[in-house]
Amino acid sequence: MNTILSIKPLLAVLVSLLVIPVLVSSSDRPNVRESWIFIAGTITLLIVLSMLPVILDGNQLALTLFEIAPGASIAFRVDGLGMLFAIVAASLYIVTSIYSIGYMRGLKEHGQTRFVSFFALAISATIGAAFSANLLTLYMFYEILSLATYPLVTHHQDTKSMISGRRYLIFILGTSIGLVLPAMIYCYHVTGTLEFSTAGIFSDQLSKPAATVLLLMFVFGFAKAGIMPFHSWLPAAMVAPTPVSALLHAVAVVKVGVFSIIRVMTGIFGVELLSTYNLGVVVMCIASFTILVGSCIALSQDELKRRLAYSTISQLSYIIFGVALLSPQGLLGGIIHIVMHAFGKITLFFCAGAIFVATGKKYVSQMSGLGKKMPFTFTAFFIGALCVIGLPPSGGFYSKWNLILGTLEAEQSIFMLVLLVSSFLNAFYFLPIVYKGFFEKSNEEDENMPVKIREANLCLVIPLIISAIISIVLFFYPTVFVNLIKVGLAI
Amino acid sequence: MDIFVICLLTIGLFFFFGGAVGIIRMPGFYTRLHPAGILDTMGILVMVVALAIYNLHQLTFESVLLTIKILLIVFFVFLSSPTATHSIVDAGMRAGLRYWTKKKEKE
Amino acid sequence: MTDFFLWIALGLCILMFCPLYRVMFGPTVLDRLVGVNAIGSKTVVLLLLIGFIYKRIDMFVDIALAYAFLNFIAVLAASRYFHKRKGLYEESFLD
Amino acid sequence: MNNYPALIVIAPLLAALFAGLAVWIEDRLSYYIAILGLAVSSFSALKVLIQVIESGTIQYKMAGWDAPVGIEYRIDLLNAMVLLLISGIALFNLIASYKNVEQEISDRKGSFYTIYLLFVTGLLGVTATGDLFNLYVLIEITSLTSYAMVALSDKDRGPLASLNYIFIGVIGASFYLLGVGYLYMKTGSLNMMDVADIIASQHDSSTVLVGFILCMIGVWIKMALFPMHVWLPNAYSYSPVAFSRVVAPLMTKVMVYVMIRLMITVFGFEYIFNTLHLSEAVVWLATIAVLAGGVLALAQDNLKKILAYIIVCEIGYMVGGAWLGNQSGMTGAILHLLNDALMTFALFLGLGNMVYMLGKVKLNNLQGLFSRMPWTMTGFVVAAFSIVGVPPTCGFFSKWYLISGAFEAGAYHFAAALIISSLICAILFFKVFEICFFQSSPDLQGQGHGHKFQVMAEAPVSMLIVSNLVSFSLIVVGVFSGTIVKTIILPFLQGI
Amino acid sequence: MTVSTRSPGQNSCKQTSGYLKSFFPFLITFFIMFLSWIVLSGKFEPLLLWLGGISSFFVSYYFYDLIFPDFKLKYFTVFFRFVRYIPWILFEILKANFHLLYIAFHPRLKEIIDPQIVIFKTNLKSDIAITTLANSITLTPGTITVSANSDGVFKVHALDRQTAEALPGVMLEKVAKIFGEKI
Amino acid sequence: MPWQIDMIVLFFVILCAVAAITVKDLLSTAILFGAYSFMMCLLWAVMGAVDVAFTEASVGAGVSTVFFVAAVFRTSRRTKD
Amino acid sequence: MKFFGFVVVCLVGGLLLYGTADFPDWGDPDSPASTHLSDIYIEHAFEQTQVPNIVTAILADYRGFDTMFETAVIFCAGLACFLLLRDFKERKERFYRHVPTGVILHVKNSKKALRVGRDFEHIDKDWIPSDLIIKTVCRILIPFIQIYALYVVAHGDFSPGGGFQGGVIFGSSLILLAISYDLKILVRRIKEKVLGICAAAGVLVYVGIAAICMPMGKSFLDYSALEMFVFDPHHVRALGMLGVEIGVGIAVAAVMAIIYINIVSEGRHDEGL
Amino acid sequence: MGMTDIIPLIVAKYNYWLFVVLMMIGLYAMIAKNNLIKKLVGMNIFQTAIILFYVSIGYKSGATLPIIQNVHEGHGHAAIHAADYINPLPHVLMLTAIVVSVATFGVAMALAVKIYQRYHTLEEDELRMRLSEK
Repeated sequence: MNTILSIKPLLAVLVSLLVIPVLVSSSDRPNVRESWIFIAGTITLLIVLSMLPVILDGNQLALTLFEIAPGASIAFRVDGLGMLFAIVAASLYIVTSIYSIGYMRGLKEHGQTRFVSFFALAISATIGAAFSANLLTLYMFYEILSLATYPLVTHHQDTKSMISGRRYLIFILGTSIGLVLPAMIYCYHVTGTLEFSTAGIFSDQLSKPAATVLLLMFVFGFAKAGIMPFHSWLPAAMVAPTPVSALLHAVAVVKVGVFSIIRVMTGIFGVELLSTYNLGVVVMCIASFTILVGSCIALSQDELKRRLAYSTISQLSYIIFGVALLSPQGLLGGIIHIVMHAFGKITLFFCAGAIFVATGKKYVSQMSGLGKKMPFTFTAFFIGALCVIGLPPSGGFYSKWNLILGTLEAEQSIFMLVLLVSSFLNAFYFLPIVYKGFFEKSNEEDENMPVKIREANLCLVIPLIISAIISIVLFFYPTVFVNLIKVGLAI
Repeated sequence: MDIFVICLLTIGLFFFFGGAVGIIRMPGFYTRLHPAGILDTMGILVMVVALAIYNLHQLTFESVLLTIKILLIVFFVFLSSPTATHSIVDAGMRAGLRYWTKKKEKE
Repeated sequence: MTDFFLWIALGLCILMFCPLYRVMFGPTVLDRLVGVNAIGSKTVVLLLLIGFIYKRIDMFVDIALAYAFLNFIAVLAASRYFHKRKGLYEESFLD
Repeated sequence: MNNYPALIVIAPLLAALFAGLAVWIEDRLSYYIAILGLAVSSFSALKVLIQVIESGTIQYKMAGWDAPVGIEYRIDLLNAMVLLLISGIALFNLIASYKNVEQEISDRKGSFYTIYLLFVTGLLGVTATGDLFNLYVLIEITSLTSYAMVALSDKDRGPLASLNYIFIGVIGASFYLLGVGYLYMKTGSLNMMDVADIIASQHDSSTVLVGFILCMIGVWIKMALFPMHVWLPNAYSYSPVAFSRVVAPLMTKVMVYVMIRLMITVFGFEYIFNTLHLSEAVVWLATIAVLAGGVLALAQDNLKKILAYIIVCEIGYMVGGAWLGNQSGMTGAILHLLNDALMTFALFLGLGNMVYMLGKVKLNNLQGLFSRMPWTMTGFVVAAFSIVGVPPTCGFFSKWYLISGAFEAGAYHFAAALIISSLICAILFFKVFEICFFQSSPDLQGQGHGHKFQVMAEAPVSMLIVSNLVSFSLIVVGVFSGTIVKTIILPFLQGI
Repeated sequence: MTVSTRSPGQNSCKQTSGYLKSFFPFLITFFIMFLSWIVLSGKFEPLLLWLGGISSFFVSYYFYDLIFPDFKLKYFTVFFRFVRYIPWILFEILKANFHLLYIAFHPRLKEIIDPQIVIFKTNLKSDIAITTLANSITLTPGTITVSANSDGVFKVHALDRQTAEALPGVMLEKVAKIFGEKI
Repeated sequence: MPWQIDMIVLFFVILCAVAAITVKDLLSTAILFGAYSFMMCLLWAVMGAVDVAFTEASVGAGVSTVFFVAAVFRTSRRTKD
Repeated sequence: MKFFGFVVVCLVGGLLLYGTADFPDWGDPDSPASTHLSDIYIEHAFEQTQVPNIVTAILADYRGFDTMFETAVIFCAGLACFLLLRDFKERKERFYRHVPTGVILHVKNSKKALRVGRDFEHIDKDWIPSDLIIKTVCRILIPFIQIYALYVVAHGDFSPGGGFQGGVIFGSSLILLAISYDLKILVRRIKEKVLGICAAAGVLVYVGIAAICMPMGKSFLDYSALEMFVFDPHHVRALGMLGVEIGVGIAVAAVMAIIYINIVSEGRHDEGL
Repeated sequence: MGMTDIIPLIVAKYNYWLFVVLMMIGLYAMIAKNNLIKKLVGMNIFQTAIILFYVSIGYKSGATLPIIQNVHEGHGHAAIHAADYINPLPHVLMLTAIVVSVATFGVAMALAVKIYQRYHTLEEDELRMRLSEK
């Protein structure tokens, strides 16, 4: 495995950062502004993709920017995992930006320039997190992401969004400063380094209780992953405009949380150490709890976006669950679930947004009969739901399959039950919506529907179709990602 | 010479003593001013003159000048002390401080 | 002779207690002023005496001289106060 | 002869005097004189810093006398850095505050600039000097000027705050002086190095101990460590903004510098940490200071006061860091000294812009500020994040060193306090931001949808440029903090 | 009640017009100042003498009108007569001092004193004469000048009847003679 | 140098200080403060610090008291303690 | 507060007393303080600076840097008083006195000022005729005080005193003028502008003398660099000190007057004690 | 221990003890007094106590003033013995300290006048009352 010095990771981060001034300066010409976003997204994706072959060859790209203290620097390193995550983020960024053009214009939202600027900043931070070479850099981008999404979450600037924003900050900033920061500095204090390495950075300086506490601090500290006691920001943050919810809650924010946990578990602690101390089970218990409880709560939600949010909470824990299995198959399943869930869930969110733009309806109970009027949307919704539930022919099946294999491999068959039960629950809360949309008759159709309901505009529909298609494609061609994971974790 | 100085100093001290006692014993503000203002001035005069004379022990030009300088103090004190006394009395009068008289004491 | 000066100085110091008593216990502000004035005049002499005790009278004359001036200024300022502000017993100051 | 070290201090002093003359001749001239003086000073400071980095400590003998006899300037890496910091901040603030001064103290601008320069002179002198007593005199210059400045704003209760400041400030300075006296008693010298040499053999003397404690108490009072902080919030929040912008970042920081200087150069770590065993108590004190500062800040409703209490909190950081007794802690303290000065400066620059436009900065005056003054708020937000400790800004990195120092020393309570205070700061600033972001300003609410029609009313360009420049420098300093540590702080700490 | 209205500031305005009128007081002040300087200094190094000269010049240039607001040649004679007056007054003071000492140490102090205020009018006109008399009265123990104004009205606080009755007495005559004024 | 004088004067100084802060009238405080300065000046002279004594004489006895009186003139004499 | 004060006082007092336990005896000639630096100064000061008053030598030369800032402190105090109190607003109420008759006019809220001349004078609110005796005596005393003050300034090298003391005495002579006559007389005689300029210029003299040494190739304040300006190179340091003391004197005198005037008139410069 | 033994013991330290007493008087006044001007006086006492302390350090028994005698009789500086003269350094320092204290005092007085102009009182509790009224 070679490490190649390259400036590309930095460029990938900087592109969407540098586009912000341009966006701000062209704030009174929306079309110019949006084309810039599109260009930036494309360039980012191209840069990311250009690194792909090198990575697949088993190399790494690295760039150290600033050394803060010996062993702690701001540095980029692109490996398989980071690449995987970056590809997901960058590609979905383009999709989402198209979608958000349609959404924002469709609803005539205010402050669009601010919105797109912070959006770009969030993406930049996400890619930065993906390419971080060490925990310090990761933490930095994690924090930037938290702060950059705050104005997005509270975009409406009303009391409701203020309260949600408050909750968002308390959970995200509180845990990251209160738990991750001390844990990280403690790691640094013990080992003198924060570089991710597959073997972990601890040799034998850590006793089991200390390791347990540290690991829990990290797992709960990266609250963006929505592990159960620190999940409640996620439903609250649903006040945000849907593109935000889509990107944030399917891709950027939550996945950064999960990604960080994966990084810590695989790069800081190392699989060896975790399995020696048998810490995987601890994490797995937590994750299972979240999976089940999250799904159950999702069942009871009537507002579509909230239901999706709780679904996200439980789905995220799949990933952590997979990683915590500490077996190759489990790791593969967990990490690939990042991709699969990203595409599936973003489709669902897009659909929810499209429905809202087209009909103004937010609640599941109001959605009877909409399927006929918005066939594309509901088809995509169906595909997304399949993907999340984990049924073929969608990508979700691949990851769940691997997870189940992983439980067997790790000889943790009890936890297989968790997966199965939760999949049933998933099906219970998604499929009724599809059923309602397509087969139930709308009861208020005749009376008070002044505007005729039809498909939302193209800017909204195209992205959701694309993402739905991709989630199916991934079922057939997951190889790239699988290879990336294998390269990244050397399994 | 020394004895003369000693005598003068003692006298001066005696004046000061008188002033001090007067300040304590006199009834009323205005009467107090008399010993304070005047006996002290006299004390200064006598003592400073004594010291000036003592300074003439070595009779050089410099010590003569120095003696004059010491006597300058007397000059200034004689100029300023009565003025200060007067100013204090005036202040008392303007401030409306009643002065002590025998009659008042009897009442 | 130095011893004699010392005794005289000590005597003056002790004498200073009387005006100091006036300064401290009043009863009126002007009484205090009188006391300060008296202390000032004693101090001038004391300074000269100390000068002789140190055998460096040329240095102490300056101080004594300055003292004589400045004491005057301070007393004048304080008494000028009453030229402009009436009421010796302004508030509850009788102690 | 290399006269730059003297020039750092003398240039502002000369400028102050010329400005003082200009008051009576042509009032407007004084501003330009002030700019010139500070520019020369900053330039010299830069030059000296480069020299020190290249060739080590510079000694400058005042009046040509050798060290213990005369007064010497001893500029090592720490000094040089702080000097540059002070002169730079003073210069930038001067540039930014032309309009503020014009607005707040229009009828006596010249005198203001004169006092301002004297204040800066004092700070620079305190930093540069190698003599204990000279330090006292210079502290008094800074104090006296700040007393005058604090009382200057007529609108608020400046004079009262100032008088209280005088009382406490005098106690502080006097304690310091007394401590120096105790040391002088045992050493007979006033030069720091000389005193240090002599003290080395007198570690068991109770006089030295009391001298040390007195010096420390004096400096703590002057820097507003928690129980002695009572003067600071009022003093800083009632002073005219052009001045509070420079006094808030610099005054306390310079006192922290003095404390570090005394600890390192005069008494030595050996004495403080191995002979005395006071460090634990002081770290606890610092912990309390950090927490109390944060909690008190939460209770305020005036932005100026909030910032003032945050300073109290930050003081705890530095004191605690310096007293942890290890290299990381000390590095953190020194780095935080630099960072905190910049952060506070950036915050107060933003504040100055707000004051210029709004007049009052009570929290409920700030409604709709994000849309009204976006550029000001950009700078302000960056500075706030730096205080909170968000990574690429410099506040994070010094906190990093402090916390790892705390871990190293086993002072977990201090680390916890640091983290809690970060959280408190986050709450605090987001409280402010929420008001600025969610509420639209009352004078525009009548026009319908509030925020949608809000007009931008931004501060003058000169102020904006400075405030955003400084905020940007927070990030730059942050990412280069490794370099700073490596080239300045570590060599300095290893040199002793 | 009318009071002296002259103030030195106004005088200087008036006097600058007459060059000679301001020059003489200046010159004499200069000499007095320089003499004082020499007495004070006691050193005859050229540098110090130069400094003395400059200082004296400075003081006398700016403040000559304080000592001599209206300069008359008569002052020379006044000066000599004044010098002769000094021993007499000193003796008087000494004499009266013993009286005061007697009072101060008297065991029944309150019985022998009888403070009272005496008001009398003189015909003294010039400030300096009035001041001299007032100060002489004050210096003579037992009596303190409470106020004196430019009309020559004196208000004197006397410690006992004896001293009160002696006022104004010989002193007034002497002072009047010095300054060449009518009694 | 005679410590007796020093001691007596020091004693007076302390008396003056106590009186100055306890007396219930600010003008009296000013005057006592002046007396305090006189004593201090004497004390310096006794200890041979002529320069300090000179400074204290000119500052303490002169301008300081005058400033004090001026300030009292412009404010009030009233004090509760 | 009283109890708190008492506790603090006890604590601090106890601490200080604890520190005194290790002190050398009072007046001990062998204490470190009296031997280390002090010996160097005493033995070499005269030889090096030609100034017999060691205190002055240290004050203005060895530790002249301190003294420079001390002067700056004074300047700062003057400036602070000016800055805090100076009030340029004209008073609305005015009092005039008709000189020949002594009638006092009280003019309320007047825009145009009465012409002050031979007949009318502008007086204070609580005006009293200035006392004849005090006035006369002070009139005579003031020039003497001033020459004495200047003497003190010039003889800082040989006797106690120096710039600061002389300046204070000079300043108090000005104050005496204001007290014995009227504040207006002082303000009229010595304009505020002059005082302000003097205060700054005095310090500037000091700093200037010190700074000139730098271009002459020596370090700051090193008077020996001034050799080419003086006629007596042997005494160059003494002369340098003299120059410096004069600067201090000017500044201090001006500042004292400024502070007094501002305090006593609340910054209006019209009426005072 | 007889009287003769106690006296030197007292003489050796009393100056230092009394300076502490003086200083504490000043400190107490600053903390506990209600009137601002009283506090100022306390402040000044406090500062003077420190000056007393320094001057006491400088004192050297059996020595004379730090002004060299007989300078004009040739350059007799070979005869200068350090033990003959009082330590001049504390005096220098204290000159500066006095100047600083008078400067502070002046400014404080100006402030007091300013406060009185606005609130018409100098009592701290009354001031606090006035402030809370607003």
